[in-house]
Amino acid sequence: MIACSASLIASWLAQDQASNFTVAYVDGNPATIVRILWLIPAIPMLAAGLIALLRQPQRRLAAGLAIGSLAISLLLAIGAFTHVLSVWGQGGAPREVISFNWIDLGTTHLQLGWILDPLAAVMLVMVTFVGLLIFIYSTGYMAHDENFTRFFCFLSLFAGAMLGVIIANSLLLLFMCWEIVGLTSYLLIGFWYHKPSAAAAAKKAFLTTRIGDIFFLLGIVWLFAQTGTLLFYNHGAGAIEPTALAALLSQPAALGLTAAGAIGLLIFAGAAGKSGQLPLHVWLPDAMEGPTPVSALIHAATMVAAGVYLIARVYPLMSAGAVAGGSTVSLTVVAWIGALTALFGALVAVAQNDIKRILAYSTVSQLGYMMVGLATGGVAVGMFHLITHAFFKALLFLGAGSVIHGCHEEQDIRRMGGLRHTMLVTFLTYAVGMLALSGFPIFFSGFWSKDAIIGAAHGWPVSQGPFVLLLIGALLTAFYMTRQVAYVFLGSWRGPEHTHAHESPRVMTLPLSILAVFAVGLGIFGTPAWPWFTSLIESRPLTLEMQAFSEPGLLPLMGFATLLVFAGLGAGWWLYARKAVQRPVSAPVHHHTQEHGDEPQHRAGDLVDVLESSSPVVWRWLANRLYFDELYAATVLRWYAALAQLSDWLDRRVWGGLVAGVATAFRGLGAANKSLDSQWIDGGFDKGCEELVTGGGVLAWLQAGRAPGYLRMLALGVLALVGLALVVGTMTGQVRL
Amino acid sequence: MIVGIAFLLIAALTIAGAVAAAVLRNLVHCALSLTVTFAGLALLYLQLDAQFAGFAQILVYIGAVAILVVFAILLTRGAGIPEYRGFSSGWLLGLVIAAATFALLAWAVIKSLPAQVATGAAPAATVQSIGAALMSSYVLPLEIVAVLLTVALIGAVIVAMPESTTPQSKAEDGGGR
Amino acid sequence: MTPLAAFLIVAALVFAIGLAISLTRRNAILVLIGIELMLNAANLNLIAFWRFGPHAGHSDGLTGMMFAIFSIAVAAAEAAVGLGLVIAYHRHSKTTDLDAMTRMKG
Amino acid sequence: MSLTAKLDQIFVLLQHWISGFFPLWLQPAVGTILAVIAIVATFPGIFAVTTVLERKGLGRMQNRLGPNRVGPLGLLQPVADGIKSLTKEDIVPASADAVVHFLAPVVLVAAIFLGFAVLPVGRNMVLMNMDAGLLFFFAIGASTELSIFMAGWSSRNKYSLLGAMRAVAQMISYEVPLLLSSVVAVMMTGSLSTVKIVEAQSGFTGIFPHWYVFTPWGFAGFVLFVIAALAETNRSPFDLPEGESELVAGYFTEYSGFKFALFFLGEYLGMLSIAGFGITLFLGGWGAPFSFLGFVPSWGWFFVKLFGAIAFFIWLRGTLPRLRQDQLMNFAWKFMLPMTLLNLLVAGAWRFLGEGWSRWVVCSAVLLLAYVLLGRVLMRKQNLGPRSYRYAD
Repeated sequence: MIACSASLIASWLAQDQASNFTVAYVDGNPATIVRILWLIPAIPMLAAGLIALLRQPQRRLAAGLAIGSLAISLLLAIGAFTHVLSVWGQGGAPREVISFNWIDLGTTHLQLGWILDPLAAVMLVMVTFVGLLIFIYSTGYMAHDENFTRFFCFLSLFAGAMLGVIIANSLLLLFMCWEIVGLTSYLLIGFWYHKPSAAAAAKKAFLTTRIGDIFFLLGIVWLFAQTGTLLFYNHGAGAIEPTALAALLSQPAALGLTAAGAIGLLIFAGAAGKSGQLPLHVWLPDAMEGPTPVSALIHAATMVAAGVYLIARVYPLMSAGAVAGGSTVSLTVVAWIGALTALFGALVAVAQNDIKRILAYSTVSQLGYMMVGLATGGVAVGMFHLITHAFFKALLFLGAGSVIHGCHEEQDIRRMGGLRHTMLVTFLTYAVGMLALSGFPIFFSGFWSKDAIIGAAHGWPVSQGPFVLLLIGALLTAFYMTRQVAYVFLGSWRGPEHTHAHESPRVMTLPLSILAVFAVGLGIFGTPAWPWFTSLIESRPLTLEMQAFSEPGLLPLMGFATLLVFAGLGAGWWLYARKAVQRPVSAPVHHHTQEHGDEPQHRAGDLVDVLESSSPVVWRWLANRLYFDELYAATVLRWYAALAQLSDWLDRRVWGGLVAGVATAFRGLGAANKSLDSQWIDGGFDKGCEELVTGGGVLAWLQAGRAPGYLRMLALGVLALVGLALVVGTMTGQVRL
Repeated sequence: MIVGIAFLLIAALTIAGAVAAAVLRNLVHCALSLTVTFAGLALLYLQLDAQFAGFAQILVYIGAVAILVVFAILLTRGAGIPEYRGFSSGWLLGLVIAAATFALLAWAVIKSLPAQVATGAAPAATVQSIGAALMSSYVLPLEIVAVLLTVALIGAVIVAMPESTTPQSKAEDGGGR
Repeated sequence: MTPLAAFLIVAALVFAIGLAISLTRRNAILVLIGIELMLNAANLNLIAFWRFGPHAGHSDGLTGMMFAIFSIAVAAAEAAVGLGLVIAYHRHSKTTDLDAMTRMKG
Repeated sequence: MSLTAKLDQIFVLLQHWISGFFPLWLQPAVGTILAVIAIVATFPGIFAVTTVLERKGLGRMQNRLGPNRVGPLGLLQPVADGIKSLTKEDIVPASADAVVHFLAPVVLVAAIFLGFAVLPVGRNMVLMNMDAGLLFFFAIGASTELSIFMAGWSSRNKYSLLGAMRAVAQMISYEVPLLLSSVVAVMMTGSLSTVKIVEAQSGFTGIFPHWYVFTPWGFAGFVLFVIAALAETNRSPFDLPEGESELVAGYFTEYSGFKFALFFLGEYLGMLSIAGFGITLFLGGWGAPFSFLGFVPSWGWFFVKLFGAIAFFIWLRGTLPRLRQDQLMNFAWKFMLPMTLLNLLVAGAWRFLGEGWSRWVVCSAVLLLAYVLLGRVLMRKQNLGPRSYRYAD
């Protein structure tokens, strides 16, 4: 073999082969930054590979590799961002793609490629920056874990894959990286695999997202079948550029959908799976079993945002054929599901007691906001909330991690309290994050982004339903965040007496502070007066007009939203903070609340929530997440189990039984025969009986699990098939004998 | 004429080797006669102007597969005294099936082919052209075969290795589950 | 030049013998040997048809040869894995006798 | 044609002259037969010379005279040996597998003789100028392993079997680097035909020839090839298979008389053929070492180089101690294989870096670096201190 392949290499080198790597540029040749854009995902992946080779003791090296690689990526991303800014500053529409043939199968070329446009640039900077902070933070958080290097290997791999998703210009490349991201998410949720709950959560996350991804893949294949390319933009020949879209619109699919609509819905199913939209949201809260930095990075800031980013990326496809002021089917679906998710998440978050679980549900709800923003207000609105949310939700999660770290791995907010004394930095930064999340007016970024979404939903021509849902969601958001903060930081320490909380190390608090600054500061980029972000994304010239505020309906809406926020904060304060939540009389036995989905059942000395005492029924429903898991367990899982049982039964009883039955029948026949003729007719029948007995023996022996028997049957079958083929062929004249 | 005689000799050699492999009792003898068959087939390839394939056949089968078989025989204690019963129970059926297969194939061949197919000039199958084809139009199969060989190599090693159940590996298994 | 039919007949004979080996012998290694023989017969067919085929002489007339080469490679892999399996089985229950391999009896 | 050219082509002319006596349709066959006869006559002759050379050389290295009785300076020693081995009784162990025991040496020698068929010993002096000549040589070389196994297995002797197993394992694992190291020459020539490879090296810059050994990849390939060749022919320091101190004589322990002589012949012929191929691949085959020495006939150059190689082999045998089995395998898989693979890449880089001094620097640097690193890795924590003899002193 070696000789063959070697000589093949030889003869290949001998006659100069032109490689079929064709680079297609959109305009002239792109800037160097665009050419080396692939380095941004490549470097962290390389780092992951290197870290995988390290041994456990080499912690510093591992962390150094991961952080260093991501820092380089961050620099490159900033370079790309400035490039985009400069192009935009010159009034151009910055969109540069590089694509190359990946596989040539006959005439069909599978093309991959990467793209640099405002959308990608902004996401790149956000992911690399937040990721870098979280990497630094995790060096402190995971310091005492014995699988330190493995953790950073997975983290870097995730970062690389996520950046790949961002810069992908080909739906295929995007899908590949998308799957790697899913894999790393699985690995990291199950990072502490010795915890059964963690293993189960990892499996759940993987399978649930798989459901979405199957539809996504279908969509991809369909799109390829329709347009013949998977590139997004390919100077006019891309899959989501006008020519292809026109073709897709003219193509009718089932249920009165156009092909564009159907594909859009399929892709949205994938997005819903990744970013926890309503039917497929179940995995996200359980994902909190992973280490907290993971929850912050993957399940709050970046990965779950990938779904939103995907919708934003294929927005032209989703909105294809929308009449002016109208909406398309897919966008309507997105809007409604997003709104429902937003409300659902907010509702459930009210009744959770696990600090990370509350944040998880708030993430679900915020993702719903983003979807609505995309569907009703266009790319910019949704993306702006994505960016701001990434910062303050990462901040909140890291704060929660710091709290958990400080409270000795305690996650139940009922056993915390009074931490504002002991963990001051965490408290302040957490408060900033909480205000930003609940949309405290003017000063916090959350206000502007969320307000933009609400405004867009208000202006949505199709229906006012999402608008109302979002408003209720906003109210609830403010409420549950206040509740959480009151539980955790206000009041007095309710943990076991002998313990006391302590502030986390500097390496953990520093990222918190930086994130807090951004959680506040980002707001100014998205004010209606100075819509910097929007005009960047849509690459329109930027103008500062103050009269934007005075346009009809804007200020009243803002005021109303603000009112709701204040109402939520006030209610929370009234219920939980007005008189501090006190330690229950009997001291709680200190054990972890890791097994998931068990908040409602009480353990000795857990204090009863105010709402719970007031309206237990509603509380139970909320605390059990509206029994979604139970519903799935009762329906889907049970069907699967039944199916498996059925096939097993068939295999054991029917087929096996058949053979055994025949065999025994023959045996019995033979035996009867034998006895009969032993009494009646002398040995004339002996032969026949023996034949029958051996026949029964043969039939039983067929199933005896012996290879030669199987081989013979196999050969017989092949023989029969060949003969059949010959005969039929001769009859039909395809084989001339 | 000479070619015809050569062909007959080679074919006889090949068939003889195969038959010997089928009937001999001693496993090593079977393996050795198998290599005779391989060599005969390689010669047939050469007669069909398929130099590269012929040499590849020798290199792979005689150089690697035969050695592998012999090693396997020695490792499974098969090399000692010949087995008392070399044929599996109900071998007759197998023989019948084989004979039927041959009859069917031969019948099809003889019936379907004119005795003399017009033989064109020997196709240009220089190593150069083969390499070029492999690297241009057959590159995907080549890659796949490369992957397959790697996988087979690793897989064979792992399968044939004695299982080592250290606590470490145990822990890993637990993790995987 | 030898007629195509002759090669085909030889191939058929080798195939049949290989089949006979793998159907009648008891030793697992011999069964693998038989399978190898069958693969070789197939290769011979491929090359014979390549030689006599209509494409002979063209630049793209390499298909049969290619098939043969690839199947040689695949056969090598198959032999390696199969023998590895046999050895592993022999380690577990000290036999390579197919008639004795009745673990799978349902 | 000129005298030098005549001298160069003298054997070819001779062949044509003799075959001229035969009818036209027989001439090619006769020519081939003549060439075969020439090969079968020449190389065993060289073998005979080699044996006496080796014994004398080793003797000199070990401060003794070596054979010096038979004929002048003991030069007729091989004749005496030949007669002795022919007249000796041919013993076959009672329990041995007679047929295989007889076939083994025959197969070995036949296969090795086949190998010479594609060896160009001079301009226009090759038996078969095959398009896939090198592949042919390696295929044949691969088939010798089987004969060695036959010898070891058939003679029902644990020493023989162990020796055969060692030999086969060693040959298989060193065949890989042997192939890969010779592939670089193929890559550069763009052909597997030995004749083409030699012709590709026949040019000169100034007075220096274009031998592949004078390039970084060529040099590395040559060194690797020589090491692998030593192992492939079971020469010292890789002569474990017949390590007399451990296994009496390896796989031909049970052989005597003429069969033993055949094995002996086979070993040396294998050495000659592989040396010849090393020369063909890297040392410019029958090319002259300097442009102004072109008048010497090409076959002369080939045989000069061949004897040089033989002398080198003898020298090594007299110098180096024997390896241990594990060292052997480690060396094969942990050093030779990576180096050869890297050498392939370097050769490719050399081809595509284009003319100029840069490729010299790059390729040499890469190879040196890999050599140093791999050497480190190989040498790590295997204490190669002075041996401690448990039972001596």
